[in-house]
Amino acid sequence: MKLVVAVVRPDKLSAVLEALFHEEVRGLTIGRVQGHGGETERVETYRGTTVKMDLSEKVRLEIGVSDHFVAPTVNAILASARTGTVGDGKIFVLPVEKVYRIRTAEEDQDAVTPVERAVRA
Amino acid sequence: MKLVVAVVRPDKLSAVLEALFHEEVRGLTIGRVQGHGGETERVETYRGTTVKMDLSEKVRLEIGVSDHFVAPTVNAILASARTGTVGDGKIFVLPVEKVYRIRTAEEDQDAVTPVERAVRA
Amino acid sequence: MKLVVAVVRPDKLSAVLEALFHEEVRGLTIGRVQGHGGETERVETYRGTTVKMDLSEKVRLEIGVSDHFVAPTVNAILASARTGTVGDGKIFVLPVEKVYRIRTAEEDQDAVTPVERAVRA
Amino acid sequence: MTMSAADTAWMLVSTALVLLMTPALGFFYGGLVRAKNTLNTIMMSVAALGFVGVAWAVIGYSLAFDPGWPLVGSASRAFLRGVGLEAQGTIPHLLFMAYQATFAIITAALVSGAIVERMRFGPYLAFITAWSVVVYAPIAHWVWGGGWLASLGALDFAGGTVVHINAGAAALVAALVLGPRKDYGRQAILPHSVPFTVLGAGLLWFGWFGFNAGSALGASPSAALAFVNTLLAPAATLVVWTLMDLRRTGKVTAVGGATAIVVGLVAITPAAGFVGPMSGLVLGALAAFPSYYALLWRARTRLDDSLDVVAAHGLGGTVGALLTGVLAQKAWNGTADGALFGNPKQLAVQALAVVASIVYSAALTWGLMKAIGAVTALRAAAPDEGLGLDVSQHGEEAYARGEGAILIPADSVAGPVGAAITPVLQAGEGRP
Amino acid sequence: MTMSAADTAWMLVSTALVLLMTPALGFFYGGLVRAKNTLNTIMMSVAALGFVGVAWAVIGYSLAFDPGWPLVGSASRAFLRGVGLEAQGTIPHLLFMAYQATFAIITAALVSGAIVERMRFGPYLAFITAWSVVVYAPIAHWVWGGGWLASLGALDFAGGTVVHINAGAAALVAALVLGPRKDYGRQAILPHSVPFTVLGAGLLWFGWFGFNAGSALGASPSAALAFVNTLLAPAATLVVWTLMDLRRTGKVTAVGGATAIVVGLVAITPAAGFVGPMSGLVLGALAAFPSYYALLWRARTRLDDSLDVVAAHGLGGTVGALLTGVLAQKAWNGTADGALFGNPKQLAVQALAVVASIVYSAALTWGLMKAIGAVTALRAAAPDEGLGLDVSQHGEEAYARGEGAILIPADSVAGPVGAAITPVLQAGEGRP
Amino acid sequence: MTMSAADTAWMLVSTALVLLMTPALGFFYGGLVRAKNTLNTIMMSVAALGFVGVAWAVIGYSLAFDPGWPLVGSASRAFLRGVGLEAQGTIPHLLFMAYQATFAIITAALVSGAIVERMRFGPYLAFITAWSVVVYAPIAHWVWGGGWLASLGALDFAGGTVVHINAGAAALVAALVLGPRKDYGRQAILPHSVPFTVLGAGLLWFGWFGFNAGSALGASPSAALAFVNTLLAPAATLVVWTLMDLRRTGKVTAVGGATAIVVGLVAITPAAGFVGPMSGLVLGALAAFPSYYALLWRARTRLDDSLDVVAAHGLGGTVGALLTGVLAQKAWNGTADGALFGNPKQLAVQALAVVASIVYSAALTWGLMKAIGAVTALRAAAPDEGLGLDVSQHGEEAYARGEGAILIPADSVAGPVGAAITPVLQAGEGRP
Ligand SMILES: Nc1ncnc2c1ncn2[C@@H]1O[C@H](COP(=O)(O)OP(=O)(O)O)[C@@H](O)[C@H]1O
Ligand SMILES: Nc1ncnc2c1ncn2[C@@H]1O[C@H](COP(=O)(O)OP(=O)(O)O)[C@@H](O)[C@H]1O
Ligand SMILES: Nc1ncnc2c1ncn2[C@@H]1O[C@H](COP(=O)(O)OP(=O)(O)O)[C@@H](O)[C@H]1O
Repeated sequence: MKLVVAVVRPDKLSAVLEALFHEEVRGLTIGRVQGHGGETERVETYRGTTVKMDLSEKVRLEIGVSDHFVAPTVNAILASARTGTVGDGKIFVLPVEKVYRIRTAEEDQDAVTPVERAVRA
Repeated sequence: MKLVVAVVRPDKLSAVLEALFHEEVRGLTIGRVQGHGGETERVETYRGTTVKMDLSEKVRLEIGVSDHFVAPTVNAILASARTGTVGDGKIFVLPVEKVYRIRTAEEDQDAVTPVERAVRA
Repeated sequence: MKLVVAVVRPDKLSAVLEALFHEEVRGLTIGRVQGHGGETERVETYRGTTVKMDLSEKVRLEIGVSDHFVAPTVNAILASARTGTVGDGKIFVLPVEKVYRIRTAEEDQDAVTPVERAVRA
Repeated sequence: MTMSAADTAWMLVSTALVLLMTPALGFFYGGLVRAKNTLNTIMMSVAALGFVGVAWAVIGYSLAFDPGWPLVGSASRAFLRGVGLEAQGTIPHLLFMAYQATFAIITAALVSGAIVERMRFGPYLAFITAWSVVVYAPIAHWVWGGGWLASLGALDFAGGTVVHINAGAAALVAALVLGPRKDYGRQAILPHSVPFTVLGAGLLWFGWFGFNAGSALGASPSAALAFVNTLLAPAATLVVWTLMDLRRTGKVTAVGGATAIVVGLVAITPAAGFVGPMSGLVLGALAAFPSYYALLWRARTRLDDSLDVVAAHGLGGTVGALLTGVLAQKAWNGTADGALFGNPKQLAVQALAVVASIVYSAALTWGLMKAIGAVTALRAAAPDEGLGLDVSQHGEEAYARGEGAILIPADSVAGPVGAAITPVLQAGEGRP
Repeated sequence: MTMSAADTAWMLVSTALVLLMTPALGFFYGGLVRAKNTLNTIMMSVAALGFVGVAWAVIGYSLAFDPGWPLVGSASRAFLRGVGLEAQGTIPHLLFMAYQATFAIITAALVSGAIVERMRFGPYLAFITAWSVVVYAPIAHWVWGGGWLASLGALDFAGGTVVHINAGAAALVAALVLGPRKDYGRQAILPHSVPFTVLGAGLLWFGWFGFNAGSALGASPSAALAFVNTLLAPAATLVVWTLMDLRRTGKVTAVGGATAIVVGLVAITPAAGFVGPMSGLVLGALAAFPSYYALLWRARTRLDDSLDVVAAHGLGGTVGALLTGVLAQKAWNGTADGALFGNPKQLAVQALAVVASIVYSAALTWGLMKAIGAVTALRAAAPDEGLGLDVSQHGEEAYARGEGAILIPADSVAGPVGAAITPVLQAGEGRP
Repeated sequence: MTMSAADTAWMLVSTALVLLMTPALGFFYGGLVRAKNTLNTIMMSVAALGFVGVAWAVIGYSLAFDPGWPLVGSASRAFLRGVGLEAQGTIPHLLFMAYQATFAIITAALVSGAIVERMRFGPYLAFITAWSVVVYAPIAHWVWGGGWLASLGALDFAGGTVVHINAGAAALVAALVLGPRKDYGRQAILPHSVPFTVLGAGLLWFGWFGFNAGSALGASPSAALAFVNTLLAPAATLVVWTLMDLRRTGKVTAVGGATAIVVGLVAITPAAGFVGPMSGLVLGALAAFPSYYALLWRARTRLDDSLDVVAAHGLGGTVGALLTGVLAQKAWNGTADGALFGNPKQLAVQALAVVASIVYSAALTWGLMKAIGAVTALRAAAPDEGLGLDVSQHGEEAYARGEGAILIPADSVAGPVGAAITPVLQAGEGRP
């Protein structure tokens, strides 16, 4: 099991989600973050106060996947999140020791296999 | 040392926190995230624009624990966050190489041991 | 490759960023989180409802670094985020298996090396 | 009487001011709920502007203000038959009708505070529309339309009984019939935007000058008196409330301040044109106490009158109505003295008006809720309540961010018009 | 005529009310865009208060209200020459000028709804300033300044053609010339703060009483009639819209409710003082249908009239202008009957006024946009559009949090004043 | 003079408008601070409605408007003794008192802009209450209550010296005594909600029509003149400010726009009924310059006049007061000419009024702050300041989300009432 953590542009999120769903990635968690990298900084002015904004809005995806799913997941993100200009983001692949599905207490592999439509509430 | 990362329903957060505090878990960090899993999607309409909302509000917990604390922590979450309907969330256990407490620069084990009430500011 | 995850006080963020930039850490991602530790809780009252607020605002930094960069990164955070009173936060160092730069699909070491100013859009 | 342009000017303004109070109430209430129920709560007020407004023109006004019988008017002015530009008092009759419409609207909207975060929107619309006709209009008739309370000499300058006690009683019953929110008492339910609540309170105060001083129905000294009391009474309530907060917890809450303003305004409403300014100040100060403690007490019960309509409006209105019977002064109002000025009978009449309004309002509200509940479910299903009524009842979020929102492509534009216009539109797409 | 203090009082209030509509519109619009374009959208309205306001005093008023010729006034009242405190009708001439100024301001601001989230701010300022002079002022002259439409007997009580149809036509053209937002139709673009939109709608309704009832230019029964219609028509639109929402999706949207209010207000605008209250109610109800379906249809096209100025104002105004020609009733207005009351010619005149306004407004707006576009880019660069116009055009964020914001230290205070005062300031720094 | 219903109508409205300015100011200020201090900042304005309102009725009005002596009124009208419904000018005396009350309230609230994000709330309440009595009331007496500046012929139509210069001087001193925020100059402190600031500016402009045109105390041509100037001057300031922004940074800030509106309004306040409309336009345009540069300069100093009360109100008011002495025109005001129209002495009188107000206000504010500071700490403790004053002073968050909020169970309802009612409530809990 691995945890794929990706930081992408907010306006690429829809494309990334679509690409992931296409690859049968069915579970993921996202959060709004701000990133600093090679992006040009912005200057803002509020009355007499001038500030440099070093951080840009990004979205962070966290996707728990079985080992053989890592490559398709990473590739889907690489393909769909790229614009080619600085600031496209990064992907980190982290090792995972254990995964649980809270609803069923299933572990590992089973925990990330999508549920059957039939059992849904 | 392990990092337990759990994604749970926002309305279960209070219950989870209580369960964790009961297990003597004293330090944790949470963040608001949005998740995609087997949940039914919502449709929203804004004037002529109709959209499908694929993401549901979740809360992400991040808890650094010593190895022998992993099981109680996971079990506390499993027990308190479950509703039994799709969307209850996942728990990931990640290996950690090093932990520091910023206030004291203590490392590892010491870094996650709760402070004495006496020393507090 | 390692992922350094740090939880710090929001009002220390500027100092931390400065310290990191000083250490030539050029890429990082931050998110707003809420933490529970040894901090004193706050009581709030809304009409007849009185609540205990167990969580304090924190900022979470996530910094992907090459192995030899771990120590300077951690030290920079330790030095700049400390106030000495309870609630300063924690640092976790996680192992990373793989890193990709989305823009170029570069991997690992290369993926976290800052870009040349020249290629920027 | 002949028409007065000056009175007309003031009543045009007053009517607009009272109309503004309903969206203002939407914000006052909307700030106090959780983010996921913001729009539902605001729309509960806004919808009254439509549904109650139309019902008033169709039948409510006639039931309230046609002479009719002591208990209710008649249908003879339904659809505004015979309501034209002729003078009613010193202003056009239609304008008088519109002014009264804004009272019916806000009274219905007030009730919504007791049932937020859980009632289905369709039944709610049915409820307030019917309520404005069968509960509000008759009580308005009793007091202002020449009904039995008017004959008894009950004093209600701008709606202590008709508006606030009435709304409070209905709120109590509606909350009991509907039952508490599923999280109520189990989880902390916090106001998601206190600034909206304060904004609402500010706009309410502003609008309330139309409500109270407009109730003089002209730009008269009586209007000025009502105006001044509407300034001084809530100021006094705010001061007392603040000091009580400071004493109890050491912290002056903004939600409390906004609430104090409303309580002071509610309390002075029946008295506004009947008591002198120093009495108004005292009345406002006194009104703080019962509501302050009622709010604290209510939160410990299982009565989920979610936004405290009973404590603020029901109780505030009652205190105001009774103190009107104590502090009224013929020297100021030319009409009647209160108990303090030698006329204890007035207090008894006031008490009767309070009781009658409560009983009638509570009974009919109960009947209405039960009747609608017999036809369709009043409450949102539990998962819908959990998800929030904004999404489940309105298909919207108050503060959408668009992340993860996937556009559902509409079928391509059908028909000859669509076909004809599409190329034009696409041609225009290029940069200038 | 002689001056009337009562009429002056009402017109002072009305002017203030209409002025408030422009920031209100800023919030109505601002809530509908994404957070990153909030300030830009609000400032598009607010800037009109400055630029159009000044242009109106300098030349617009003269072009619109000086007798001049049938097509346009003259420059003889430029810089308000000869506009003083003498009576114009029953109010001071200057006050009349100010009242009309607020109309020019909001009409220009209305157009902005079609071009949000992509137009550069500098060219926008140039556009609305020029537009108010070359488009708005002449059309106002035609209808209200003694121009050719006035001579033909076209009825426009408060600006159905002059304000709403005019703004709608200009919006259509401006959106076509500018082209759609780059994400339009590709990504979901959701309102970031529906409460702001509802707040805007509430304040717009409030202000609209000044707009419509103020157009009687005095505290007269005609003002009362216009007022009542301004209450009843949008109430009816809101009811019908709500029921259509319920029928179509089962969900009553708040954005829809806010839109319905505006559509009802727009539609009653030309008719307000000309039709009876029941006609007003019917007019409001009917006006819901075309706009409701036009909104649905528009979103499927490539026409990025982003905030639906055409559907709400263009179409709503057209429906109102035509129905004025149907429902006008001499018995109520003392001026003219509509088709339903035996005068079909009125409908033809109304149609002519509609068409003329559309053609003139569309043509000149096209010319203006092209002219400005020839000098400088109208649109923000694509990356700026992506970043959001708040940061790129205004150098600000609507909701800044300050995280990661690094203060740029200004050069130390130069010069003798700075040197002299700095020690004083530093001395004061200690705790009290 | 006899009572006039039309004047009464206008003054009722004006008083309501000025009252609205205080919550509006709360939003203007509240948007400019960090989220964690939102409620504290808003409540600083709202509290003035209570505390200063009551103090005004109790003693302030008497000190300001009782004839008394040249330097101050007397206590003979304390507790509104003898202030009734008799005519004062052409309106009821009580209404005049209420109108003036709203001025006292907002002036005190204005000062708060200099001391936000750090002052304890209790001492703040004491400060503004006392300040309104010992600083505001006497200066109001000098200029409007028949005091020494009135005798000298100082012109201040609606409060350039009494309100704005006075508030600016007090703000300067209060900021110096209190010292800067601990983060000031070290960290970026950004406005958390610019839309609230713009909303505040919009509502302020709206209310300011009551402030300036109401100061004519009747629906007269003089009110119309003041009204028109209140429209044109800020429009001109906004245009000039926008162009300066464009020239300096290429970006037109919304915070700047909102500030420009306030500066223009402040500057025209003393002049509103004394200068012609074109002079008003010029005055507004000129007023942009000093305040624009003062804002830039102030931010580089250690003077933490956090929301720039000095630059906007102090300086804007000074410019307005002096230009009144230049541009006043007897042909428009029937009272006095300014320097430009042959009466240079007027400018000298204006300068004297400015200096006297500054000196008196600064001195007494210093004394008051020091006196309160001697009794209790003026500033919040450093950790409280870090946590934010909303939580530390008010025990609330502006935008609570409820995550991690744990309900503190109140003791079960005590006493027979609780015991009796609880079963009923629980019975009602079932679904309908
Ligand atoms: N070392 C890192 N650790 C964590 N996040 C990073 C790191 N480097 C970049 N990021 C994230 O990726 C985003 C884009 O990075 P950047 O280096 O500017 O772009 P690119 O990868 O195109 O060169 C940043 O805004 C930040 O959120
Ligand atoms: N593979 C995954 N990686 C990361 N987060 C996941 C993953 N699968 C599910 N989640 C998170 O868990 C939530 C619930 O998951 P879901 O599969 O719908 O429920 P259940 O576990 O009850 O079957 C999702 O909304 C998402 O936030
Ligand atoms: N075991 C943990 N896992 C994750 N986050 C933690 C943990 N312990 C503390 N934190 C984070 O660090 C913050 C400060 O921790 P705390 O223990 O109060 O301070 P200190 O480290 O100064 O003793 C908390 O608010 C929380 O966000």
